[in-house]
Amino acid sequence: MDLVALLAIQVLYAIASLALISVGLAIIFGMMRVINLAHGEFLMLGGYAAIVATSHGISIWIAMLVVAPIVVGLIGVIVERTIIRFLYGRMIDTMLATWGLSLFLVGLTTAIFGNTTVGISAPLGSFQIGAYRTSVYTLFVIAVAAVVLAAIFALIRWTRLGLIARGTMQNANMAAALGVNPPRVYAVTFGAGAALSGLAGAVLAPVSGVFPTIGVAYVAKSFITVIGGGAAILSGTVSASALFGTINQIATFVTTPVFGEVALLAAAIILIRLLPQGITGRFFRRGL
Amino acid sequence: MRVNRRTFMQGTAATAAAGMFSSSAVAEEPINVASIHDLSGGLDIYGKPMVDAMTLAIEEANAAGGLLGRPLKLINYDTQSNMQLYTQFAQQAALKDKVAVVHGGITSASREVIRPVLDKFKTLYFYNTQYEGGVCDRNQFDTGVTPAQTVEKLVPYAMKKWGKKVYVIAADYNYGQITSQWVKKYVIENGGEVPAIDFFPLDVTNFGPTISKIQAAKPDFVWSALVGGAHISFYRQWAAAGMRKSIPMASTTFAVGNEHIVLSPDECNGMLICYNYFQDLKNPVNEKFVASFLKRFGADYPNITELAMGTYQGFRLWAEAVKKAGSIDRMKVIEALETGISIDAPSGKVTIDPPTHHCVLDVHIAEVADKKLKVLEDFAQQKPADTAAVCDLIKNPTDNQQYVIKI
Amino acid sequence: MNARSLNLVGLGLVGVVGVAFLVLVPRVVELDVVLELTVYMIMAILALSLALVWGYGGILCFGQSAFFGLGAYTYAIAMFNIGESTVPLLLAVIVPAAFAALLGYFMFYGRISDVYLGVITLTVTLILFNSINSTAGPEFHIGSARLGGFNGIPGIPPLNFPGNKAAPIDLEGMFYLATAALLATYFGLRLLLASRFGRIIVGIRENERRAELLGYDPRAYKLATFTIGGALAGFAGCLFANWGNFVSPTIFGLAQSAQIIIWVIVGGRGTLIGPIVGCIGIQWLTTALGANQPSGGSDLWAKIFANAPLIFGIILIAFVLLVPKGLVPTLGDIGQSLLASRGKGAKRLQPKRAEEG
Amino acid sequence: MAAPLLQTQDLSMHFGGVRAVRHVNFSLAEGELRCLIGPNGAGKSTFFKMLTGQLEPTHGQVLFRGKDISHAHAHDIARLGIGIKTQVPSVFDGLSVRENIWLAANRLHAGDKTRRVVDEMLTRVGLTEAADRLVGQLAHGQRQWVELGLVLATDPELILLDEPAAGMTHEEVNKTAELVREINRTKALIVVEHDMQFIRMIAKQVTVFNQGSVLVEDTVDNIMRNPQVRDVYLGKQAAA
Repeated sequence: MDLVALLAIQVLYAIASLALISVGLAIIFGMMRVINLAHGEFLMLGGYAAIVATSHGISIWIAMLVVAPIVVGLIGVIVERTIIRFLYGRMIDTMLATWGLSLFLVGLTTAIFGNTTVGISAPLGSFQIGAYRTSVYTLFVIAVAAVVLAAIFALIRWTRLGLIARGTMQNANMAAALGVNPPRVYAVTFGAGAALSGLAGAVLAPVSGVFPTIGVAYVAKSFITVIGGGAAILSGTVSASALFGTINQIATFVTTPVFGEVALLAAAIILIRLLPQGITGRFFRRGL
Repeated sequence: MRVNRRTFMQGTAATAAAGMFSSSAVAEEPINVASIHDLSGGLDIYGKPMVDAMTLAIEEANAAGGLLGRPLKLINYDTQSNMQLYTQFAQQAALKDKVAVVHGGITSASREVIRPVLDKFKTLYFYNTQYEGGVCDRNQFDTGVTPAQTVEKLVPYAMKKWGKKVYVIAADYNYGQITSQWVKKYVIENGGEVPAIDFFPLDVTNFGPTISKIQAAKPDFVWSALVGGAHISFYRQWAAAGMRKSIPMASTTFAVGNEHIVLSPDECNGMLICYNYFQDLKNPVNEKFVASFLKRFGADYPNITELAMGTYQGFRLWAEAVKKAGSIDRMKVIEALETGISIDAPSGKVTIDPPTHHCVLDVHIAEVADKKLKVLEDFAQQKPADTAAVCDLIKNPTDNQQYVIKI
Repeated sequence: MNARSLNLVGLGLVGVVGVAFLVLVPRVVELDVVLELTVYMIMAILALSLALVWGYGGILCFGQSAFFGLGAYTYAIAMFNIGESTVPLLLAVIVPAAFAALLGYFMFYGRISDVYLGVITLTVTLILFNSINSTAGPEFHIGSARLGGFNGIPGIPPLNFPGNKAAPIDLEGMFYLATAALLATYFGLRLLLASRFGRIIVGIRENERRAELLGYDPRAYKLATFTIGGALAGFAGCLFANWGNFVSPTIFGLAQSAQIIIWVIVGGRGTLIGPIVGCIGIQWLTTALGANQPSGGSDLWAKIFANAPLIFGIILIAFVLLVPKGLVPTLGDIGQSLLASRGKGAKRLQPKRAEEG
Repeated sequence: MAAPLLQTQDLSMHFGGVRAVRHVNFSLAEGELRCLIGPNGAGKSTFFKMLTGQLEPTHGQVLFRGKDISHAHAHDIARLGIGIKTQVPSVFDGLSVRENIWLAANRLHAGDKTRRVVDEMLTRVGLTEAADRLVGQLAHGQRQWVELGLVLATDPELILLDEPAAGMTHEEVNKTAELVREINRTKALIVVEHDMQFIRMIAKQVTVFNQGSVLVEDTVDNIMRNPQVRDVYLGKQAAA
C-alpha cells in the first residue's frame, strides 16, 4: 500500500516536472509558432542563475523563484530582439538559429563556469510513507507546477494579455487586428516563456544538478511534450505531460530507466502519427 | 617508504647530467609528447585535471634540463568528447607530430579507439585512467588501478563496518558492468549477498523510482559505480529522500571527477572510497608535489584527482624508462619499462608489472568529509591480480586484446 | 554562355578537380593528411545524403545520423559474423534503406510534415542512441558480435577486395575508395536530379499541393527520396566504420545530427557542391580547434577560442541570419552580379536555377 | 439525357462547428461550362477543394463519370482528369516557366513529345518570351497564365477555375474570356467569378452559392434579374 502511494507521488512528480520543463516552450510555440531549440539551455541558465545567487548569500527560495526567472526572462528578451525577430514566419530557420544559440550557450557557460560548479542541495528534508522515505522537495516541485499552471490559466482567462494570447493562438493575425503592437507582444511572450523556463530550471536544479550540457537531457522531452500536446498551451501541456509522465515513470519502475525513456519516445512517435496536430488538435480544441 | 637505491642514484645522475648540459638542451630538437584528452564536452571534468598534471610534469622535466639533453614539447589535443577525433588525433600524433609517446584516453571506449591506431603506427601508448582491467598489449602501459586493486580492499572494509547485504548501482557501460561483477564476487566471497545490480545509462538524471526500489530491498549499504555529471543527481536525490543517514554508501568512482566538490557535505559525507591517490596523502613527495601543483594552477584548484595523478605518474614512468634506455626508440623504451621500472611518486612507490604492463602501487581507503577526502587505511603495493590472471606479455609478447576476465 | 553550358562547365570542373585530387593526394601529402582527408570524403557522402533529402526533397530530417549509424553498426555486426566484406557492405546499405523506407512510409503516408518530420526523425535517432547505449551487458549480442553499449564495437575488420578475405583494403586504398565513392555519389545524384524523378521531387519541394493537383503522389516520391538518402547515409556509415575500425552510440547522438545539418546550412541548401564544401570546411575547423590546444591556460579568451560548441553556435546563428542561402549559392550570386556588371547588360542575366550545383 | 460528367449528392463539409458547405446537389453535363457565383464565404472554394480531393467531405458524395471520388487522393483525382486553377496562383515559384509547364506535361508524355507539348503550351498562354525566367519573379497576371498553362498541359476532362479574371486589366479579361471559350470547345469547365461582365461573356448557366448551399441555378439573364440573388450577392456588391 505504501509502495503504491510512493509510486503515485513519483508519477505525479514526473508529470509535474515534464509540465514545468515544457510550459515555457509551449507558450513560445503556442503563441509565436517558434520552436526554440535553445530551450534546454534556458533551463540550464535558470539553474546557474539560482546557484550564483545563492552563493552570493541570497536565500535559496528567492534565488529560485525570483532571481532565476527574472534573469532568464531578460536573456529571453535579448535573444528575441537580436535573433528571433528577424526570423518570424521562417519556422525552420528559427529552429536552426536557436539550435546555434543552444550550442553557443553551452560553450559560453563552459568557458565561464567550467565544469565544477558547486550545486545547491534540496531543502525541506524528507518524510516517511510507511516503510519508505521520500523527499519533501518532490512535493514542492509538484506544488510549483500546479501554481505555475494555475497562474497561466488565470492570466489567459482574465487579463488583457490573456485575451491577446487566446486570439493569437486561434489566429496569428488576430493580435495585429486587436490593435496591439506585435513586436512588443512577441518580445513579452518570448521573455515570459524564457522566464518560466528559468524558473523550471532553478526549481529542478537541486534535484538534477547543474552542468553546462544538462539542457540536452531536457530539450528532447519538452519538445516532444509540446508537439504531442498541440497548440493549446495549458490543456496541451497538461495532457501530454500526464500521458508521457505516467508512461515514463511506470515503465522505469517496472523495468529500467532506459526502457522508461524509450517507452516515452515511442509513445510520442505513435501519438504524433495518430494525432498530427497533437492531443489538443483533436480533443479540447477550444481549450486554453 | 622504501626508495630503490639504484633508481635513486640514476635519477640524481641524470638530473646532474641534464643540469650540466642544460644550455645545450634548448638548442636540441624537442621530443614531442602527445596528450589526447577530452577538454570540452561531457567528459571534460576528467580530462582537464589530467592535462594539467601532464603540463606540470613536462614543465618540471624541462626545468630539470629535459630528457636525454633534449627539451620536451607537449602537443595537446582536445577530442571534444567526440570519438571520431580520437582516431584523427591519434593518427596525427603518430604520423605528423611523430611523438615519442601518447598519453591519453579517458573512457575505455576512447582507449579502444586509440590503441589499434597506435599499434598500427608503432607509437608507444600510456593509458592513465582507472578502468575495468584486462587490456593486454605490448605497446600499451596502464597506470590506473583496476578492480582487483581497489574493490577487493573496499568491499570487506565496508562490509565489516556496515553489514553483508549490498545493493549495487552502476553506470551502464563496460566499466560499470565489469566492476559490478567484481563487487558481487568479493561480496559473496566475504559471505554477503547482492540483492540487485541496477545499470544506468550515462545521461540518466531521474533516480526516483530506483531510490524506491533500493528502499524496498533494504540493503545494509549501497555500492555506487555511477559515473559522470548526470549521475551526480543520484546522490542529490538520495540525500533529499533522507536516505543518506539510514543507508550508507561505498564507491570506486565517486570523487574521481569532482563529485564531492559539487555536492554539499550533507549529501555525501561518510561515503567510503578507495583509490591510489588522494591530495591529502601525508608524505614528503606528495606535499612537495601538491605545493608546486597549486602554485602552477592556483590555490583554489578544486581537487587533484586520481586520474591527474595517474597521468603524472604515467609520464614519470615513461621518462624514467627513456633515461634508462638512453633513447626514445619505442622498443628500447618498452624493454626498459619491462625491467620493472619504479618511481617514487606522490602516491607512494609505483612499479611497472612487466607481464601485464600495469602497475604495482599503494591504495588507500578514504572517507568523504566536508569536501575533503580523509584517508582511513593504507594498503601497500597492490598487484594488478585481475589482469595478471589472463595476461602475460613476457610469455606472449604478441598478445594484443582486451580480455573479459572470467569472474 | 547560357545556363546549360555553364552547368556543364561546372560539372566538368568538378570532375577534373575530383580526379586530380584522387590521383595526386596520396603522392603529394603525408599519410596522416591522407587519413584525415579520407574521413572528410566519407562525411561528405553523408552530407550529400542530407543534401538530397532536405535540399532537394524538402524533407526536414533532423535524424540523418540514424541511417549513418545503422550503416556502421550493420557493417560491424555483419563483418564479425561473416568475415568477408561483400555481404556486410551490401547489408550496410540495405538495412538503413529498409529502415528509412519503413519510417518514411509511417511518416509520409501519415501526412506528417515539416516540423513534425524534424521531431520524429530526431526522436528516432535518440531512441537508437538510448537503446544501443544500454547494450553494454554481455547478453546483448547479434551472432558473435557484442553490441558493447556505450563503449561501442572496436576492432572492426576492414573491407577486403570482393571475394578475397585475405586481401584487406589498406589505408591508401581506403582513401581511393572513399574519394571515388564521393565522386560517384556526386555524379550519380547529378544524374538523378536531372532525370524525370529529380525534377519531380524538386517540384514537390517547391509546391507540394500543386504537384499533387497535377497528378503526382508526393508521398511516393518523398518515400523514394528518403529511402535513397537512407541508403547513401548507410553507405557512408559503412565507410566510416572502416576508417576508424570502431563504432559507438555517439554516432546516433544529437551532436552528430546537428553537425550534418550545419554542413548543409553552411554550404547551401539546394546545391550538391555546397554541402560537400560545408562538410569539409566544418570538419577541418573541428580538427583545427581540437589540435594545438593551449595547455594549462586559464585565460578566458583562450577558453573561448578553444571551445568548439561556442564557435559552431556562432557559425550556425550567423549563417541563418546573414547567409541564409549558404556559402555556395551566395558566392554564385556574387559571381553572377560581378559578371553582369562587367558585361554591362550586354548579355541578359541568366536566372539562377533551383537545381544548380 | 446522357449521364452527367460530375455530380455531387448531399455534399457537406463541416469545420468544427462551422458548416462551410451544406447538402449540395450539383450536376454538370459533359462539355458544359458553368459559372459559380456567391458572396465571399459562401463555400465555393471549399466546394472546389472537395471536388479535387484537397478536402475530404464530412457527408455526401462526389461522382465523376459515375465513379465515387469523395475519398480519393488529390493526385488520383488529377489523374482521372480534373484540373484546378486556384484563386491565388499555385505554381512552382523556384522554377522557370518552362520547368513549370514541363512538370505538368511530363505526366502524360515522354522525351521529345514532352518538349513539343511544352513549347506549344508556352505559345498558347503567351509566355514563350518569359520561358526561362523564374516564376517567382513574374508579375501576378503572368503567374495566372503560368498556372493555366500547367492545368491545360495535364489535358484534363474538367477544369475548375477559381476567379481567373481577378486582378486583370480589361484587356486581359477579354483575352481570358476568349481562352475560356476556346477551352470549352473540348472540355467542361466550372468557373468561380465575381465579375458579371466576364460571366456574361462566357456562360449560359449559373449556380449561386449562399451560406454553403445552392441558392438558385438558372441562366445568366434570369440570375441577373433574380431579386434573391441581388439581395445576397449583387446588392452587397453594390453597397460596397
